[in-house]
Amino acid sequence: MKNIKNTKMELSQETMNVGFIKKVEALSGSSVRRCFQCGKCSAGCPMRSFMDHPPNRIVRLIQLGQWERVLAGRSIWYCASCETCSTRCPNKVDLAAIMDALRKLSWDADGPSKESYVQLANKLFINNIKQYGRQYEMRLAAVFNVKSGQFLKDLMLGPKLLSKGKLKMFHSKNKNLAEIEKIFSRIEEMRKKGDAP
Amino acid sequence: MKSTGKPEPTVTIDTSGYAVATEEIRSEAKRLLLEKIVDAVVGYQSGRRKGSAVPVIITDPAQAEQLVFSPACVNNLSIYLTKAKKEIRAKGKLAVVAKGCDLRALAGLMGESQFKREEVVIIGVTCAGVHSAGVQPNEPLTSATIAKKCRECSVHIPEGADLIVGKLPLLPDLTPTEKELLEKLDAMTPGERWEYWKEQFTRCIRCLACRQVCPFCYCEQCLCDRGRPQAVDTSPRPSGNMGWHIVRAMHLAGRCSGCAECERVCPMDIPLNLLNRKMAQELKELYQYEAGLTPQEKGPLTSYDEKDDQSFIK
Amino acid sequence: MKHDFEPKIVAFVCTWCTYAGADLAGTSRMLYPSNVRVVKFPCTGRIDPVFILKAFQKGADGILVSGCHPGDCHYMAGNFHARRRFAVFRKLLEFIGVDLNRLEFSWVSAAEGGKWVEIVTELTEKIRSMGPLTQFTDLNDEEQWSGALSNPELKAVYDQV
Amino acid sequence: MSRIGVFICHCGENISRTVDVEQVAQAARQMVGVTYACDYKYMCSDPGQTLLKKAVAEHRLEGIVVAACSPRMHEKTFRNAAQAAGLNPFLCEMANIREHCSWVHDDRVEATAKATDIVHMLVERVRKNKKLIPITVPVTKRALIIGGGIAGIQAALDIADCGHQVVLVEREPSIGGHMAMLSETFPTLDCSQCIMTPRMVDVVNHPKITLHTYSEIESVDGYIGNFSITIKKKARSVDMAKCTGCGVCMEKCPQKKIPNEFDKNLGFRPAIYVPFPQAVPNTPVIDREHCTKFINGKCGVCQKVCGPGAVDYEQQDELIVEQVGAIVVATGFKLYDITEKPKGSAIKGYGEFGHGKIPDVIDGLTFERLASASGPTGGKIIRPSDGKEPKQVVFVQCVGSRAREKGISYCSKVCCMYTAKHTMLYKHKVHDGQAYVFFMDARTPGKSYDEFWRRAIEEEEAVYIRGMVSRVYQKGDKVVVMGSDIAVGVQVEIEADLVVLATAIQPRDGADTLAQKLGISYDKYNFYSEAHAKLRPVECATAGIYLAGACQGPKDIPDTVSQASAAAAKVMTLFSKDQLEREPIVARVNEKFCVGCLACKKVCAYGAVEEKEIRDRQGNLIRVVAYVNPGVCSGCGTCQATCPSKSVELDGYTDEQVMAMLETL
Amino acid sequence: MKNVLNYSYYPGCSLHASGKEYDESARGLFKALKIGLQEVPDWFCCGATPAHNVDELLSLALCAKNLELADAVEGDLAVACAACFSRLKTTQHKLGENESKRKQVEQAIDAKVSLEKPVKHLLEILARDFGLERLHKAVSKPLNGLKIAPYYGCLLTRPPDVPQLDCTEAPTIMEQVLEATGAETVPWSHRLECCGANFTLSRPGVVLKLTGDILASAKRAGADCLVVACPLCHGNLDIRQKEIEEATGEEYHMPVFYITQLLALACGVSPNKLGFGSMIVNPMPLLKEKNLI
Repeated sequence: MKNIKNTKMELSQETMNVGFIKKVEALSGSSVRRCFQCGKCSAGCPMRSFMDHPPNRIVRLIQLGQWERVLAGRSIWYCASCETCSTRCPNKVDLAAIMDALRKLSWDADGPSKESYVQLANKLFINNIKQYGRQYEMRLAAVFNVKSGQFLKDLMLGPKLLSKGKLKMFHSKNKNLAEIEKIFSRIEEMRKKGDAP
Repeated sequence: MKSTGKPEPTVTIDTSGYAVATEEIRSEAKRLLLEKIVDAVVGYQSGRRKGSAVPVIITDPAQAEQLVFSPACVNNLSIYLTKAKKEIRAKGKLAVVAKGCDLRALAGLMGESQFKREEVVIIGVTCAGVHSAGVQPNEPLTSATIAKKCRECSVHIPEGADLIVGKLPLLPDLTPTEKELLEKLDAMTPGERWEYWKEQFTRCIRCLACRQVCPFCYCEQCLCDRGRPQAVDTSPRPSGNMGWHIVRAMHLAGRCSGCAECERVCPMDIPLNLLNRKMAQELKELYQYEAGLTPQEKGPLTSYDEKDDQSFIK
Repeated sequence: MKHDFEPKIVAFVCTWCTYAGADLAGTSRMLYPSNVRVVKFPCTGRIDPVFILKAFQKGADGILVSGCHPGDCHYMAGNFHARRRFAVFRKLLEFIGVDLNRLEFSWVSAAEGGKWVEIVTELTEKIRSMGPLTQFTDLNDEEQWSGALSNPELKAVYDQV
Repeated sequence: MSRIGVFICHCGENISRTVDVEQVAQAARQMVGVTYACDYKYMCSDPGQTLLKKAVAEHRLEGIVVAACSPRMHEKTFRNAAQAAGLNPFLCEMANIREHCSWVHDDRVEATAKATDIVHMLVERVRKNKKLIPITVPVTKRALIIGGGIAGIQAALDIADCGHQVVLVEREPSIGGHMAMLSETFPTLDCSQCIMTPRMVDVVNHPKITLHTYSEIESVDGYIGNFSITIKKKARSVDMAKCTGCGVCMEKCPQKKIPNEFDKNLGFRPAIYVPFPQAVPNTPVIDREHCTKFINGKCGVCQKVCGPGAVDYEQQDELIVEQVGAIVVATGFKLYDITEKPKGSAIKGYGEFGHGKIPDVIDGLTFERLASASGPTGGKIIRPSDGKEPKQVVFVQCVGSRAREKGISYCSKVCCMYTAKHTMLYKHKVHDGQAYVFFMDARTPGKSYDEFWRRAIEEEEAVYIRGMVSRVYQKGDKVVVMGSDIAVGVQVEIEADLVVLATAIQPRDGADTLAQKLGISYDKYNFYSEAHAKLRPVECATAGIYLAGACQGPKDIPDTVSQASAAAAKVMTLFSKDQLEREPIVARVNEKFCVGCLACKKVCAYGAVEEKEIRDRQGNLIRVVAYVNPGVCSGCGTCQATCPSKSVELDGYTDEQVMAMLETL
Repeated sequence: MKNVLNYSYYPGCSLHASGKEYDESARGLFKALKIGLQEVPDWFCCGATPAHNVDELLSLALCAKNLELADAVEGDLAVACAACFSRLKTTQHKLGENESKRKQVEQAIDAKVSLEKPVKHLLEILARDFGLERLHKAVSKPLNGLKIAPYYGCLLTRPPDVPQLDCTEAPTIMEQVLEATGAETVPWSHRLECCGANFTLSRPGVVLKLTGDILASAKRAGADCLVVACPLCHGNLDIRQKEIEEATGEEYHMPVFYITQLLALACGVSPNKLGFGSMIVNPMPLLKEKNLI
């Protein structure tokens, strides 16, 4: 992906993707146009220093329909969903929800994001639910390390936690796991039919 | 006086242009009177003593031949144009002979509504200098006989006159004695300066010749003559003298054109022009103002700028 | 009296700002030395340098001139004119040989009771430490020139003039 | 004056706690001129005042010093009491021994000594006090309004409705000003002409209003209550009395291709014309500069077709004189012109916006005419170059404004709002168009203003881009706008069909000349200066002259109308009395001694000093002296301090009074 | 004696693993206070942050499913984990106000969405339903002398109209509950800052920075220990404390308690049953110093 962060924006009705704006607004249930760029979201964001675009700029880029710039950045993957921005926004722009929407859009597009660790973790987490019904941290961590190629990550933490009884080596599936599987499949079905975003 | 203490070698100043000036003044005065452009001409004529010159007002074209210009033409004739000299103004439209320094006074007086430019024809004279006070009128003009003000003159050519007569010779470099004295005084402590001025003013006999000769002291009634209330003690005693000279200097600040007539006429040789020069220097420094260089609507003390220095105000 | 020397201080003030500021110091019960005598004017623009001269001659040891801050003049520009007038006058006094520490200028607004107290207190203390001003009052007693110059250098200057 | 009474107040204990009031009274009795002195617990109380009045009568007092609180507190009280006792109130003075003494000192001996000194100073002062009589000035109850825009119209109608005569002078052939040019107004989007034209008709129909259009102020004499105004009525070439406004002349005029200034040159008008159809008065003028008859004498069609015979080629400019008591200046504004650098101005100009040479770069007022239903396009938004409907319109705010080096340092105040309005009007008319706005801040302080601006963005989908435009240039039939979005931090480029510049608001040309005629002050931009930014915002420092509208500073319509009504209220206050009464603390010239140097005139901020000619019995001019108009003088005394001979004196603060006080030191 | 109050109980995944001491102490405390807790059978993972991060519909469906399961058990739904609490409340909130989303969810879970059952965090039950006064009376071993920094984190209070547990920006519910036991709470700056939450897996560096700031703030305020009500916060502050110390060079040794651990201790539950041994930062020295064990 070309780094488009600093390139010139050529604005026109063609280059401003209004559909993208509408999609974000529908998914998040929050207005984007209401934002007047006061910067309060960025001021309080605990993750600001890890982001390339500060949260307010994310909204600004959506306002201008610049979907590529938004999704190309790593900011959306560094949002911790702490809700500080949404809580304090003077215009009730629900930026946390907008971030969810953006991640969903990126996920669907098999995102141009560079932040694959976060995406990987999320995928594994959801897979766990699908496979077992509940979360098993040991498995999550182990698979994550294998998949992300960080075999030695948190190497010292595991045995300690195990000894404290905090990680279970073995786990069982929910008895009613089938119901979860159905939920997954129904959602998939709905999406295929276009009934759900 | 020279700061080094070494006496200045005497230099003679070329005054050949003065004769040219005299001729040109005569013919111009004659023309102005003949053509009835003016009703009277204020100029100089020879005095009784050889080489001396005194002011004269002529109304007849025939009198034009009396007019002269020489190093003895020390008087500042602008004084005849102030409203205080009603009898002269009453003669009608005037022409006046003016050296550069006199022209500065004329410009100041115009700014103070004493006359309008169109009411007066100014015959400007290029001037290499005039005699110092006390010099015999027929003596040649030299570095020894020249007036102090002329040593530091910056207006040899009276720019802005209706006609400029005479011819400026090559001028020798002369020591700016007043400037050097000012520097010396400025370097003293306030106490020392007070002693200096106290001794000077104490000599004052309050003859008020300085006031009489000053083109800007044209008030109908001087503040310092007033009895109710008495601003300044009118008797010639040290206290009143000090008051008079302070008030005089303050009233001339921003107006005085530096003709130094006050100092010339002082029978007690009080260096009055030092005060005037000092004030002019301060006004130039504070407000970039120099009196009389061009006629100005407002003087430095009748105008202001919002950004004026106020570092002295708490 | 608490001190050996209590200076006489005259304050020429405008009625709209400094006089009101001094009133505020009063209503706020701030304390300051009692040496100052206030002469009220409508505006600093009305204050004539002659008054300062007169006050010195009448025995004032220190003088304060105070009015509205620039831009706050009740009469729009009176203080601007005063500012120039006194900028020049103090230069003249300095040249004549008056110690300018004895002549103070300030802007004190109607809201600056504290500043008034500060300025009056500081000026009083300063003048107190300087001692009485006798230059002008001594002249009152002098009748004529003694003919002698105390300082040889002064004499040299004098002779040359 | 030698019979002075001194009354020392205890103020409860406020004074007597620190000041030995009896001792002060005792000392006062020894003072020269003091006939009577006493102390009392509350001088300001009824018994206190009674005591004062009785003492005046009993001791035949000729002057009073009340030593009590600050004169700012009770001077009026005691002067009233003195008056009631038969004394001239100005012979009563207060010695402030509370705020300036008892409250600020704690040493009783020192405080008592100081209080005695203060009383002594005031006794000496009162000895020199003179009786002063309040000044009265007759008032002509007739107002002049300069400028027939919404400000002038509002002020005129308010004053006239109050029953006073009004003279309204307008420079253009019709009243209406800028508001008549506008399409719709923020924040309600009501049609400007719909609300303006009825007001214009009200003016022309009002029995109390005399309307002079196509007229200018020639000269102004006099002072508050008594102005004499010379008005130049420019030759209209049409007799207003005969003209019926039928319009045949305009139809028949063969010269029809004159750019119409009212339509910002987007349309054309004939040489005989009214600026716009709803003009008031509806009488045409002949533009002599473009009229063939006046150029080479070879036409005269209008005169031939005019039924009533109203066309008069011989008409001359006419000078008329009106007497008025008050003036409202409402000369309005002009828009900053980017076409060229104004001569002698520090403005560096906007070459980067094409200096007005790109046809599709227009100013806000031109856009108003395009959007106006009665405008040259009938309200259709088109671009001037080819008449096509623009699909991308870029608005640029702060052109000239807030640019201290390139333009003008102030904010023009209305551009944010009208640009928001423009984006909405555009969206309403061009549904598939997109408006972009480059801006630095949105300044929307006003009722329903911010909401309006947000609506433009949130509902009308205008794209606001925070950041300024660096340059615009023509590229084919597009205008490329190079800007920046500082929130994103990248450059923005838009290929626009039309660019609208929100150019700064400036005072009208000639505002300075008019100010000089009126004797009012103006700032470095030529906006007229109010007497006090907060407390006297509609008054000029020159008494009797008031300000309304954008001539005082950029203003929107609601503010303009408010200020116009406020100015009208000030005029009506002045007209509420037959005589204007003023405190007699004013300067007076001693004509005997005045030599007419006019330094006093130079320093007077109020223009109260005039030149006065003194003539002998034959009428010969003897000399010119200064004269202080007591109706105008505000009593600051700067003139007296400036006068070298003290030939001008401020009553109530004479040198004699001040010197007397200093003598007590 | 009959229980005064009865609740259905949704512990959430963590309480069965890394946060097991939270579960143990909560059960112990409720038992001591005679409040009934009946675990919802066969509950599923709520989806936590990862689910809503990338698939809101899935997230909502999972929670709706859990709410449906909870309906089978009597009593308001008690939730211990702040994340589960937040997800369940968010689901109720969103589905309550957004008709189309509700329909999608109903289609996904093939059942009607039930939004009636109140979802309550344990804190809410203790402070409101049970009451501070009763809690105070139930204290047998006051926590006098213990200076606590109560840490709310993100999800207990945010966003404003969802959890409605307490004031969003200045909550006091933890302080109130803790002070009922005689403990002292310190005012401190980072009560509501984010700990980095689920980045603990993918980007632990982020977590170290954020939790480092939190620990520093608590230390500055003079706290002896932190108290949390969320297993994720606990994990980041307790489990990673050693790493934080290594990364920042600051020594903290600050035990991080679940709020139920301390409340149970105060209410006389045996320390052995409160999982103090499972904590990575050993709390024993502190508890001994304060004479609490």
